[in-house]
Amino acid sequence: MSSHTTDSTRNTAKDTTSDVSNRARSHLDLETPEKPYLDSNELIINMGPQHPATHGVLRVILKLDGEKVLGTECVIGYLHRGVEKIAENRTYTMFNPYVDRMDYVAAVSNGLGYCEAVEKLLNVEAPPRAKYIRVILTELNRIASHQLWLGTHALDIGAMTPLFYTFRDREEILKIFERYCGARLTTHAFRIGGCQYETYAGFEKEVKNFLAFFPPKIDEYEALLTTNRIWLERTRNVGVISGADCIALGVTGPVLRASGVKWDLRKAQPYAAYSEFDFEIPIGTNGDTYDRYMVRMVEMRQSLRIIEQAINGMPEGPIMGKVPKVIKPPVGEIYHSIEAPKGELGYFIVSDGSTQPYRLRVRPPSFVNLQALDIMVRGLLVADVVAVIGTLDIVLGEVDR
Amino acid sequence: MAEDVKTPAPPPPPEGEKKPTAEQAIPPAQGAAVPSAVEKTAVPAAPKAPAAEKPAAAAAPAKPAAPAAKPAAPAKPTGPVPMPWTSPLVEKYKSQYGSGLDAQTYLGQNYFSVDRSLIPDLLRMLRDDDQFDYCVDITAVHYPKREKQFDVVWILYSFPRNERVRVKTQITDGASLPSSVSIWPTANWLEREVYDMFGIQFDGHPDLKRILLPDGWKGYPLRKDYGILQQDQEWVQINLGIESGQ
Amino acid sequence: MLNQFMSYLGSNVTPGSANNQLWALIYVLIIFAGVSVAVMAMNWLERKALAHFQIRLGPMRVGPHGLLQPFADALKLMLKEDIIPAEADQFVFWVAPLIGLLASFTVYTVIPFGPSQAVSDMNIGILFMLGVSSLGVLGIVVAGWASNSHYPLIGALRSSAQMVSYEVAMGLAVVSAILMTSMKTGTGTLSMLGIVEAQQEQGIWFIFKFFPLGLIAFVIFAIAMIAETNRAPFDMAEAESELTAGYHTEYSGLRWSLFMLAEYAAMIAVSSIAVTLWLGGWMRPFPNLLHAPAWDFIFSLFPGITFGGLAAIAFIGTARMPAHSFFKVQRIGLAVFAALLGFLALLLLVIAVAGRSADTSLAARFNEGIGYVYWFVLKVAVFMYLFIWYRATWPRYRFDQLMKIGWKVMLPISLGVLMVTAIVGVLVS
Amino acid sequence: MNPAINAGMAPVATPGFFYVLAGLAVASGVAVITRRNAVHAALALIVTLLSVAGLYLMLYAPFVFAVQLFVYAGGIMLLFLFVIMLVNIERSSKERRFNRMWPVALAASCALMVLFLSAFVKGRTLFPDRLMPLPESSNTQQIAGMLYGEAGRMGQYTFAFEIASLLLLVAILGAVIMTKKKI
Repeated sequence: MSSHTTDSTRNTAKDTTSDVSNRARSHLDLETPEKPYLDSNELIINMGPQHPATHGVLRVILKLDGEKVLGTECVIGYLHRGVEKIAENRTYTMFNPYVDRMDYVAAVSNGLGYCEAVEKLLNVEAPPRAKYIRVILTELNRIASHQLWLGTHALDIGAMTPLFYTFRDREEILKIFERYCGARLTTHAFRIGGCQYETYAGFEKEVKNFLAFFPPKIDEYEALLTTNRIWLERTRNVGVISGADCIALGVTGPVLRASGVKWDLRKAQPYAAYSEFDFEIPIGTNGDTYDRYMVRMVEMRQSLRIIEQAINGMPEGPIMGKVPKVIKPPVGEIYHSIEAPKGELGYFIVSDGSTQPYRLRVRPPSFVNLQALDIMVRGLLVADVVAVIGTLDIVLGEVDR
Repeated sequence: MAEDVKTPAPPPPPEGEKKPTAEQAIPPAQGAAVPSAVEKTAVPAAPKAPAAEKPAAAAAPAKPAAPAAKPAAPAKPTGPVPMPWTSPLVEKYKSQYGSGLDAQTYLGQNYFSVDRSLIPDLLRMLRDDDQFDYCVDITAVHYPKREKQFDVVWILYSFPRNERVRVKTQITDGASLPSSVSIWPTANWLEREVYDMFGIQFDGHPDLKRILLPDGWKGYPLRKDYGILQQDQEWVQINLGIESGQ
Repeated sequence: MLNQFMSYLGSNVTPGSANNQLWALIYVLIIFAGVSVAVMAMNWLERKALAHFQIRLGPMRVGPHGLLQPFADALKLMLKEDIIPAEADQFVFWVAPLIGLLASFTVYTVIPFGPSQAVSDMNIGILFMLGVSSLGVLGIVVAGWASNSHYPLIGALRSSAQMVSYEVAMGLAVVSAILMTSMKTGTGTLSMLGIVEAQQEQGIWFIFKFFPLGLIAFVIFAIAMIAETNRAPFDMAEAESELTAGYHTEYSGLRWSLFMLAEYAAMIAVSSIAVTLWLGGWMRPFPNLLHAPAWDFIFSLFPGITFGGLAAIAFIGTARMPAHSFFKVQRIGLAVFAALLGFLALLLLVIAVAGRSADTSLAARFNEGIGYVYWFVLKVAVFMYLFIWYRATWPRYRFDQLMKIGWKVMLPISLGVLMVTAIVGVLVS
Repeated sequence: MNPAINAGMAPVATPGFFYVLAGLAVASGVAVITRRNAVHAALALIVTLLSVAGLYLMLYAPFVFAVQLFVYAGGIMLLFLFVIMLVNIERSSKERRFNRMWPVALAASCALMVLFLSAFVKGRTLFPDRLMPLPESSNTQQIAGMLYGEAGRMGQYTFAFEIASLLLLVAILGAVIMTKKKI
């Protein structure tokens, strides 16, 4: 952690240390550690914003009693680009690429969420073939996002090798994206009303190759970590959060499922073609870092099942719905959300009948999940803060928007 | 990128509970909930007769290439309109709050438009009695021309009933709202962001300060009167030591 | 002067005990050079092996297959600016790496590469080694303090607490090994040569003696030695994710490389203690089972075969190198290296063949000497590979878990092993 | 046992080595007192202990040399440095209090000096020809014999040794109880 004595860009001096502790103590009536009788000098440490373990520019102010964390406060906004303000000055189609830049790790699912939201506003339905293509690419993107999470998370806890394994396999997925829509990361794969491009010649073959190529690779990751004594020791009972706290704090996605709440938007409120596929939702039992790890590993396998069913049952037909060239949705407002790899990604669009959204609000899962960091980390050690930030799988592009 | 400040001038819809007339077919003129058609021309509040004829000149004056005076959109069927939403839940709340509450549904998404005074207890009731235990999002929309400028929206979801509902209220500029942090702890950062972007005060919030912008920043970016290129020059000069970020 | 030089040549006693300072000095220089070369080789091997664990190539650009990488690193570190933080304590900041280096190199005076291939044979050999390695902790603590900044201090305190607590477990494991030396002769010995000779007399490596006990003590020592040198799963000090780089954050340039040299030297020293105590030092495997002269000859061929294998690998590497002109220099470099290895292999084979008969001809004595050193270095190399392997696979322990294992797991087990070994020893004799 | 000794070659304790080590010990001893900086004082103390260990070696007591190295320099001095670092003593405040005490300290040291000199002069017979007889067997076996006794016979100091270890155990337990906030 690099300590910033001269606080250049962010909080001015008024953010004194004394009020950090009581403000950090969140209003949940959780059992907060009682004041030790001899008040050893509490340490205020800055973790970030340039720090190897905060995935992006996140600054966490840690209040430590020796090694134990008493409270944390997240300072965010370093990557704030004002996406919602830009949305009000772009037409619906022009804004589509911006959506990829928020959670740049799972760009495809951002695009899916946005396109479906606008289609709902236009009261238009994407053709079935487009839906299937969308499901395949989104699930591939979910696997890629989980792989990147696993690599960096394991690296934070000290295991260097999984990073290279996961990135080698992620490369296969990115090749498919590149051949389909020309970009690897910020793909802009979908359009409002369906898909822009028909699947390229070898698409089916390559996806099927990937389906065969990947399962043994997941076993490799699991062989390295799942039964690894030290991995267990570092993740078991670390950053525990109960299901009720998750719901109260609005935490969604694998973190919520690891705390035992069986809720996945793909099943609860199916969108695209998810209702036509059968797949399980993995849930954990005691909501610690190890359960979150296991939930994501099983999710990767379930995504493979979905892709398999989708690629086999791919219908023929048009890939673009009846959407006017200039998109002018009727006046009104809708909220549409999808299950992004990190949690519930929602779009609240208010339309005033013109070609530009009057107001576009993005509900980012990483932003809300990060809020739970404080109660997950209290009482743990500094080394665990790094592990918990890793298991929350936050992407600062989405947190700051 | 042309300076593209759009200053829509939504007509100030009449306040109050004018019951939506059954035959009302055109974009709603009543119900503060939905911003009535934002046309450039000051559309009289009274329901406009022909629905099809929608003046196409809604786009911002500076819209370059698109033919500004495109003939009105071809007679497309009337867009979806908010219908009154009737369900046992709504009956219960109507009986409870009657006057200050108005329930509608638009494209299958139900929402309450409530008066500002009902806010803390209605939400608490929704959470406790009707199991809306997950506050998905809190956000606001700015209508500079309206007397009550801000629309504050709560998007709620109930796990047991797998149902979503939105609660909206209107407040004037500078007015404050009771904070719903005590109901859903997730509201802490969401309200901080609304304050950061719109300047709406939430009393009772444990730690209301800016979350995304630097603390000393003046101005609330997501307000309509805040230009896309505008910046807090003074803050930039002091802290970054450069003339301006542009 | 000359006769003093020549007189020692015949004797089969370590120069120290033969009280021949001149030869002792020569041995010290040989060992110093040998360890530095070993550290360089270890640096290259670590980067290459780690890379191949992680399905990447490792350094390939500097010399053929990165063989010149260690020299490049050394040169870079020498030329780098040597920053001393502003309020740092000048003298202490300068002394700290020297203490660390001193501690990890004085250990080598006692390590027996062969019956007469050791600088000196102190009769408190093992105790001296443990004592000096505990001095190494001082270097780290003082380095952390002298850098006068927040995180090196925490890093230094952490690593010294870790080293102190694992020294205890290490000491007890060593004691149970020394206990085994006293089985036949009634009185054990602390001297390193004595320990290996005891293993020779008892005809069994201590790792296999009283079957589970020797092994348990060995495993305890193997784990404690990793923690002692701040390596692999116990590298709390330079845990990048929390404390940036631990006690040597503020160091840079040559001063930093001294720390690295000290760390690698300590690794080699600690694993040579393990080899001496449990794996029968310089003894070749199965000395008493297969002691027919034919077997001796076969085993004496091993050094030649190993270097021959390395030369073969290098030659294959040359052949497989693409024909592109860019690779011309690298191809020549690798070919020369392969030729060097080949020549060495040939030389060793010739000595092995020439020195076959057990007479006192020069070749025979050379052959014997080479055999001792070869087997010792081979065993140490196996440990080195384990260090790298651990670093590639294991995540890092948290600091409190580390201390918990040190005090609550390792200490009781090593005490238990010590007692049971004593009891079994008394029962047996 | 140890071939070197039986070979009867010249003892290591040449005057040169002795004066170097003794001088080093005295010099670093003085440095311990005079240095302002606590860590410098600790380092000087370590040098003193190491030079004393060297002296033991010259007296053919390798076991004591190793224990001095192991326990003193490696263990106790480390804890000294721990304490100095964890409790960062403000140099300035420490200085003033002790300055007033220096006359008392000087008087005490002079008295001690006089005592040593008189003992040395009177006890001339205690140091016959200043040449110590070489011990027969290597030092470690002798100590083991004294502490644990040979083959069944109780050694001279076995009982005392056990009592000392018991005392140490009590001390450790006391330390643990005092420092732990809650057991």
